[in-house]
Amino acid sequence: MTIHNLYIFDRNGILVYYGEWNRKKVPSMSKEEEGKLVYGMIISLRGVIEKVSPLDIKDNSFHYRTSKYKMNFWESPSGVKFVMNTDLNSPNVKELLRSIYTQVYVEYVVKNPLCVQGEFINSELFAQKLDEVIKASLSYTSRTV
Amino acid sequence: MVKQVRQISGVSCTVQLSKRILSDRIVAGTVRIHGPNFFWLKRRSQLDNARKMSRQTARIADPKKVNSELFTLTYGALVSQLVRDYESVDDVNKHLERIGYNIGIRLIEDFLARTNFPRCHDMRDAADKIQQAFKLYLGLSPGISNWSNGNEEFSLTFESTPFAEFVELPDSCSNLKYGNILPGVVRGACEMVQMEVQSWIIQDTLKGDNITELRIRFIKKLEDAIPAGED
Amino acid sequence: MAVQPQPFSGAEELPLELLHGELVCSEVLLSKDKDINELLSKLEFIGFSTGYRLIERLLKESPRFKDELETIKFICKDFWTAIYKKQIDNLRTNHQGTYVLQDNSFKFLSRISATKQNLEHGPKFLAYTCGMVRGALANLGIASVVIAEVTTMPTCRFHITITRSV
Amino acid sequence: MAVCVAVIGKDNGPMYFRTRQSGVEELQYHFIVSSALDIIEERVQSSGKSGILPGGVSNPGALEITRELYLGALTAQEEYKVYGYMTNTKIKFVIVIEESSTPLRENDIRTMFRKLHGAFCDLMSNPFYSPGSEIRSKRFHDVVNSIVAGQ
Repeated sequence: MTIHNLYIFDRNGILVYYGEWNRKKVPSMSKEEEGKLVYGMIISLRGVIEKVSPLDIKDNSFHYRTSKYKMNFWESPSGVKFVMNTDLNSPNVKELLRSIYTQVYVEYVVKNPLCVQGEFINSELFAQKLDEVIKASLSYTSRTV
Repeated sequence: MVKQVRQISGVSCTVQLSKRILSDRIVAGTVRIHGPNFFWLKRRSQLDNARKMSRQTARIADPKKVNSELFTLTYGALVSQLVRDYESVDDVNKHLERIGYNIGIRLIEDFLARTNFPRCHDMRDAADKIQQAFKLYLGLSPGISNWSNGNEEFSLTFESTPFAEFVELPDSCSNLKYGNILPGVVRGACEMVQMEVQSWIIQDTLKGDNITELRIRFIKKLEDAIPAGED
Repeated sequence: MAVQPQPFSGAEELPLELLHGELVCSEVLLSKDKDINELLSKLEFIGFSTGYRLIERLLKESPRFKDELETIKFICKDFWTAIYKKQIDNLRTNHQGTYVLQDNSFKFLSRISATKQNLEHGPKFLAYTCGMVRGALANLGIASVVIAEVTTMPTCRFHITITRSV
Repeated sequence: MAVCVAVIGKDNGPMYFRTRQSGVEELQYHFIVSSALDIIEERVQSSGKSGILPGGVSNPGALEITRELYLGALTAQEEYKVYGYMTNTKIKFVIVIEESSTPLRENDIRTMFRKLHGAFCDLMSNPFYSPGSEIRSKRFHDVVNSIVAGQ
């Protein structure tokens, strides 16, 4: 499995973190613009998904796939949104995104008094812990898949 | 010394005089009453035993209780600091609520991460979860009561004001809402799960009421932020 | 899937951690001219008052201390464990009234990056605890000066200098 | 029966003084308490470093008196007994017991002190109480009342 990149948006739709691990194409726009584009897309997409859904179930996660990559979305009940791009071989990363929220975001952003809500997460410790979780998930899957 | 004091009579001067005697002691040093031999013998043996017992160290009885006491004392020190810092008690009340709000918006994330609860679907559900949160973080079990007709307003009731079990308000602080951090926490936490609520204290054991009652009213559901450039 | 869920614990510790974060980082204790030294002294005093009152409760059932060293050891072990759920990692003394307590993973620094920029914030995160130690000792009859330094986060050292022991 | 309850601060000044009856006899209790302080000081000093003494006569059991907060009976006269207690923070409690037809047991005295100490800890935990100042708390007063009333 390959994880390309990860966007984290706060409940107001502001891009508060971006990380990449294996992104091959250099983006043609700034991080902010790209963030707005991604956020706009997932919100619209979710709106459509809910409207056309044949089931009366609201889910806080979905993914779509192209022939080359997969975009995964998971939202915490508090409205923090995680968007992760992976390759097509990747299993469902919903649980991974959830554990990034519970073990990294809550522990090193929410409980860090220096991190202010709505501001970009400027913490090396957070980045480091996030990297550990991502890497752990990769080695785990490469052994089992 | 005994005789000296006993010679003085009359109630009005006695207390003051005695106080002076007691505090003079610091200056005067100690006065030995017993015979010196008895005293030294006893002291020596005590010292000897104290050496033997030196490995026996102090122990703190209940670490879990220490958590809540530590919070209670720190909060108390903060409130009395704010009372000194701000001229108006109303300002102190506002600051306490604000501190609570800031704590609430962080606390709720931990609560959601821990419990894996989804968003609340109505106020009944919210009341139940707020009650669970009190149990989890503070070891308190507030009651839920006084629902309004439309189920949009309810009360949390406490036997006494949380964090205030040792507090006796001075007369100068009769308008102080000592526990005002709580409505702030509730407001902050609810806002993070898309519920705008109003919360305030309507009964307070510190003010002589039988219970402490926190009122919570649903205002509106908050919607997700719409991306720029869309309807 | 990939990550083993961590067992959650210590919910009862979180309210104090968040309250402390508020005191340190919000503006509630800041004076109008945002004087950092005044903030530090207020944090220290809140700690002092807390430590002074807390030690009264903690030692309600305990036998009397033998001497100063035993008191400091109590601070390093039981007092620290009660508050931070761990002991002080290293205690050194010159036997002339100076003690250095080292905590290798100080709780209030454990969520913060070890960047140079954050090192400036260090004193704010230590002031409350300095005050707490000074307050506890003061009530036990040991007047002291407590200062702290951060070397690399989350390691920090508390220097206790006894000024007068009863 | 307890006829006098006193709390004496670190500086040996009284923080709280309660006698069963006010009036002329109050002065007498002030004096009794004041003398009791000397004995308390003697008993607890040997547990500190300052009490280094020559020789080594040993008397097992005496230690209890020093390291324990409860100091036991300090003096005994025909009409009353004086008991002492010192907290780790050097606050002294003195209770004067009037000899009566039903003598109090040691355990009853300990219970009184434990109750008093508990009330004192709670008082100290009130953020609006300034440590060392005169005790005016109603709650504390109520506890002392219950001790004096023998409840």
